[in-house]
Amino acid sequence: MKALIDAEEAKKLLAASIAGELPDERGRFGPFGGQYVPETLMPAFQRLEKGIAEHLHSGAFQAAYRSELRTWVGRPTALTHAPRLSEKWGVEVWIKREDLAHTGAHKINNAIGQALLAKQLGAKRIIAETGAGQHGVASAAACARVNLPCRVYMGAVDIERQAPNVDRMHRLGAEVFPVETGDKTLRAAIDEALREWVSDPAGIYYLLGSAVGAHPYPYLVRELQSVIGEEARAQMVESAGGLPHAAFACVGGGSNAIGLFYPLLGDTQIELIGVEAGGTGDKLGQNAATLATGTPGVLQGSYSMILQDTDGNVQETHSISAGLDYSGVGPEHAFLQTIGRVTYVAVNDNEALEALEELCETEGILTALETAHAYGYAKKWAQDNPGKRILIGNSGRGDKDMPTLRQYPARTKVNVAI
Amino acid sequence: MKALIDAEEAKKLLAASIAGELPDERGRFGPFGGQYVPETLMPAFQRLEKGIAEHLHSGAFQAAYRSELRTWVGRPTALTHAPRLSEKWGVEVWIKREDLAHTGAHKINNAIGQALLAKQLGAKRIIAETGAGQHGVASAAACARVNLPCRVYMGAVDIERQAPNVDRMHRLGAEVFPVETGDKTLRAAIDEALREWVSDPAGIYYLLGSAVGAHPYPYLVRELQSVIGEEARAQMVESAGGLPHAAFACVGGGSNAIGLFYPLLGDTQIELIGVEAGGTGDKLGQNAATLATGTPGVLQGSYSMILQDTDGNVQETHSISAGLDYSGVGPEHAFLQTIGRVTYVAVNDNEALEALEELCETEGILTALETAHAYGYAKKWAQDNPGKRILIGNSGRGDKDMPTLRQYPARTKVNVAI
Amino acid sequence: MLPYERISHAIGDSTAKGNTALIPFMTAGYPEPEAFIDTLRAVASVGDVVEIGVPFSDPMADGMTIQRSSFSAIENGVTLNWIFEQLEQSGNDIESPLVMMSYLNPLLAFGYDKLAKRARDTGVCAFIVPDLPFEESEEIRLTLEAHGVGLIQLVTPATPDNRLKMLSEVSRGFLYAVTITGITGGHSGLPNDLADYLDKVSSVSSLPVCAGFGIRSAADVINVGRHAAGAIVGSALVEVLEREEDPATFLRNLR
Amino acid sequence: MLPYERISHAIGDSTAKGNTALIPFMTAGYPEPEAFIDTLRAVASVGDVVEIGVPFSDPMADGMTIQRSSFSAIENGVTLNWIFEQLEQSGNDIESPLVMMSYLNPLLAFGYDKLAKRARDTGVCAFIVPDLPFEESEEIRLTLEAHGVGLIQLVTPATPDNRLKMLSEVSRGFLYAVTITGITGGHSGLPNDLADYLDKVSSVSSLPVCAGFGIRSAADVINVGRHAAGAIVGSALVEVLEREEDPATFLRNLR
Ligand SMILES: Cc1ncc(COP(=O)(O)O)c(C=O)c1O
Ligand SMILES: Cc1ncc(COP(=O)(O)O)c(C=O)c1O
Repeated sequence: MKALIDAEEAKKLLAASIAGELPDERGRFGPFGGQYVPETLMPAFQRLEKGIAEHLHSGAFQAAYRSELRTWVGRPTALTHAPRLSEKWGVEVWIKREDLAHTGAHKINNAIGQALLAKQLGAKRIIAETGAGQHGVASAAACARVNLPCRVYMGAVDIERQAPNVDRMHRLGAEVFPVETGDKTLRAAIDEALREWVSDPAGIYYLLGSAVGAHPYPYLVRELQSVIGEEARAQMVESAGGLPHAAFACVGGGSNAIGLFYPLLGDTQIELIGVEAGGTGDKLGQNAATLATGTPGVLQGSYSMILQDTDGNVQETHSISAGLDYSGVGPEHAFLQTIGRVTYVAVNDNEALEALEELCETEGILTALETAHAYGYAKKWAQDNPGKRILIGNSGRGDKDMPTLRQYPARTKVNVAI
Repeated sequence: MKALIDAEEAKKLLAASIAGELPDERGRFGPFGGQYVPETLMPAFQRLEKGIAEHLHSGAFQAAYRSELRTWVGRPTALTHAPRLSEKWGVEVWIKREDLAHTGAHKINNAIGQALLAKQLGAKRIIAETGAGQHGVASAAACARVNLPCRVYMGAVDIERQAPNVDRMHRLGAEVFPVETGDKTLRAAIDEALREWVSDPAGIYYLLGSAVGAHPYPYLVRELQSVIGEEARAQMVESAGGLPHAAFACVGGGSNAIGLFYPLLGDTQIELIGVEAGGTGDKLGQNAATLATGTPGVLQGSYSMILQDTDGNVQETHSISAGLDYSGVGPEHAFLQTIGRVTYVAVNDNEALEALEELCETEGILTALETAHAYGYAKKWAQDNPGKRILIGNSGRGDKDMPTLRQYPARTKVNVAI
Repeated sequence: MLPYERISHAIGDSTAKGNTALIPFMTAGYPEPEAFIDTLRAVASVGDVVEIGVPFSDPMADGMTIQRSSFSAIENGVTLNWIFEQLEQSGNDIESPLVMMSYLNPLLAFGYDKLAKRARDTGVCAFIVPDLPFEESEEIRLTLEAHGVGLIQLVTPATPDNRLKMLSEVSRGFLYAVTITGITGGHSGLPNDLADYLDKVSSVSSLPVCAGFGIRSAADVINVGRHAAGAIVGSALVEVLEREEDPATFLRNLR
Repeated sequence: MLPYERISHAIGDSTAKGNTALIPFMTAGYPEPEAFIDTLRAVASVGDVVEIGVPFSDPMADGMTIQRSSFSAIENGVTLNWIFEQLEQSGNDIESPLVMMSYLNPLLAFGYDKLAKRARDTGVCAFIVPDLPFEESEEIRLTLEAHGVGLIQLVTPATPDNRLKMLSEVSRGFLYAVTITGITGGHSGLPNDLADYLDKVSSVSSLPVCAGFGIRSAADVINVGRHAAGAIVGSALVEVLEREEDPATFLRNLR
């Protein structure tokens, strides 16, 4: 479990990664990943691994999955040129519009894929965890679509701050289970979902919402989210006339980021930048900047970077965005950081809020608070890289954030005398 | 202003309509339409007509408009097959997904088109009215995108029941002006917007949100919304293997319906059905079923069907859906009803609610309360037409309706023992 | 003399005496329906021509004051038919020619032919229809004129010259020169370039030109009177009625 | 004798006497850190082997009771290092072999080598790591075993037969047979097919088999004892500690 990798090793690992050889058969991305799960779940994990090997890349499954993406999710999502933002920032800004996907975020790509898989594997019901509620809504919708009952675990704190999504889950027929233990946010919700799973490993399919957890989830979620980067890459070539110099995505668990980055890994000239939640400050507990400030450890099934104290207890986090408010991160990101292919930085609450507002005002796109972090850093990057072309993964829309945003009155742009 | 038309005349008018000859140069669809506006606005209307003639179908404008539709709005929107709903209803159901358009409804097609036009015409600021808030949000977003200040007039009653959209308008930089006069819903908001326009006809562009009002609005909005039907027609042929036997759309002012129907008018074998808000009952004031139960008259600029008493005073309406809660309707619908090409029916509040829930549970799509009316009638139609293929215009998503829906608890579909 | 000719005559009589013709506007049956005819007599005792407002549910060209009076009158049961009935019952002895101001829809609902006859029979010499531009007016205009009842056209500062000329030719009774671009009931005073505008309108029109919108005081009437034949006083009078003050006194003080 | 062999010996001593070995579980330092060693002594006075729980922030395999005890202990400053310090200060005179139950991350943070040495020196003979399946265990297992400290494997009713066999061979001290598919602290009683399951596990394993999860009463212990060497009592004991009752009395009554 050493995390230090020399340059030679890093080069080899990057090549393996680009060649699609990672994770290895033990579920590892270099030193990161693995499968740290209770013995009770081992048969379920083995079933899942087998199911993935059998179905995920089969013609029939891919046909069904791609058809749902196209006809139900609404893919391909648009690639938007942002002329006014470009002018303000001095770089050429392109936006990959996952906010236009059904239910309002990239989460649906994964949810419908796993729901189809669950059906294939004969699951009787589905459980999911959710932070911002986007994965909960996506799971609820996907379960309705494939006709499986769905229960969503959600921290009590998140239920409060993402109320619109709670209502939507209910409407979509899901049961929302409030989690009152632990930090009452995403991490506690995952713990609780795992506990439920342990009680019926054969009947339940656990529809995990990010590229985290034990193998094969980080792999499965990456495969289902890579459609983002595949589309964006082709669209950039077609519409922008070439690949971007840099691509930005926010990183909570890391699913939208890996979805955008993975298909771009081989274009080694593209700078890839993951943006984490800097919260209110640098200290442990003030942010959710796992890669930027964390240390290696095992949390919820995989060896990755986590925010923990020296005793190995995982620490509570703070972010204005529920979807980034998580003490762990997907192991493939820890890997990509270690080998130096992706840079991870943090943007704080205020910078994210300002970015959200700037995008609203210049391009008429109300982005999610999670996503706003990516803009917050892209803006800084632009200052040092005038004239460059950049791609931003717009992971979701901000409608769900209204209860939070209401606390920060908008500065209206109506500035003519009326 | 006679509304009675004999069969021969109706045939001729339908042919003219299919040939794209309506409205005529006086802004008439047969007897309906026209331009009943205060003298103060006449120059503005003439400028608008001239602007439309010059730009709307010009290569440059169409290129800009189509590009925004594709890259910013996210068109084409998906066509979704609904297997579970199909099975329940006994017909083959296809859904045109305007809910996936940027800002969540078809309204954006019109808003961005008119915003581009306003920019072209040198407007200094934009005003708009809104009922459900969807047009307000769409206008706010479109104005941000083209960099024009925006003020949205919205009835106090609607501000209450569509709160999420009010917040979104604010975020997108628009000013929301609460209208406390009249019925405090959409009709009063239009009156108030017109009053504002009269005060500065040269500087203001009035971005009307439905296919209503004085000529050239019904024409302009139809042209901008026809993309719905054009796409749906091609997608049905490609994906469903043929045109539908019937197409359904909800009708408030009638913009999404005309957008879907207009490109299908010439396929005279397709039954076209517009669904109005039946509210809580048949009596004047209990519904917003203008075409189903109204009489001809002049309201807010055009001669069409309206809900009025025998003295010509326009009556308040009731609908659970703010976007259908309007006493008037676009003149082209009055026309299509009169010549018998489109049938207009009403679906009541409860039926709409049930339809919304059924769609959620079977297909994982949370539709707008407005849209739910179309499903409510399609379901009835299906009973008498087993085995047929139908197309439903899914005009928008239901996120905005959460405050209303919260009053009607969802029957959760989780029905396995857990 | 055709009914609508009575209007220009009455205005002419006033201007011949060196006065500015005064055309008060009152919402019918406001604030109390019972007082309608008494109020009308009081107003007509000063006004050279009286404009009677027919309440409508969507008064889109009116400001708060007239909106309020309109909604209130509707609630109190004031309808076009009721107004005619009241006029009929009054004995038709009011000297000043009457003009009805109504949005189109109540007239449409009433029926143009019946409208023209009842108007002619009750001393209503012309109509002002704020949401009916000339282009849409043919049917009602011809029907009214067949009974000698006129349709008064409005012009505004935004009206282009050729259109101004056209409208002045087709108007009946007088030509209504709206002083501002805006709705009724404005409080921001008359515009600075009012004189030029009214002079231009007057020079084009062979009919007397009466100015309206925003005229609230004797000073306004004097101001307008230098460049137009008459002054129309609407919201200011409705406010007087609302406060249950004496309309005749108010109007006399405007002279 | 290697430390982990002390465990099977202690269990063997008990079963040799016709008893069911009793393995109580207690969260370290709960409810009062000061009372840790005293509680441990009391528990060890009855238990043949004692399982000490290391508190962790994310006890994903545990029910409410152990979660609560774990969060509380963390708040009160209980850490792995503190536990070792307390054991060192106690004089290492507790006879019953100790087992530590910990999620992986605190062990990882502590360092495997240091962990193995401190464990060996404080009478901790083996570890139970609920989120560490055998496949991921090589590094820690080898390091612990180099110091004679064992890693106890768990099997569950869902474990396939070939895997059960594999795990029984690599476990040290005893084989932990989880009675249910579920988390700790269940109240729904032991499953009906428990006997068959435990018989199967026992028949496969050359190590003593101890059953845990959901064992709350003397009847449960008797029930389990017919088909396994020992019974692990966790949540029920933690509840006793929580209520500040005497753990030794509670445990004696289970015999
Ligand atoms: C819109 C949006 N973006 C990003 C995230 C973060 O998740 P991830 O890092 O897995 O993409 C979330 C999580 O809920 C989200 O809703
Ligand atoms: C989703 C949706 N559908 C339909 C309507 C009704 O408008 P129209 O009849 O113009 O399509 C609205 C109006 O706000 C709406 O928001």
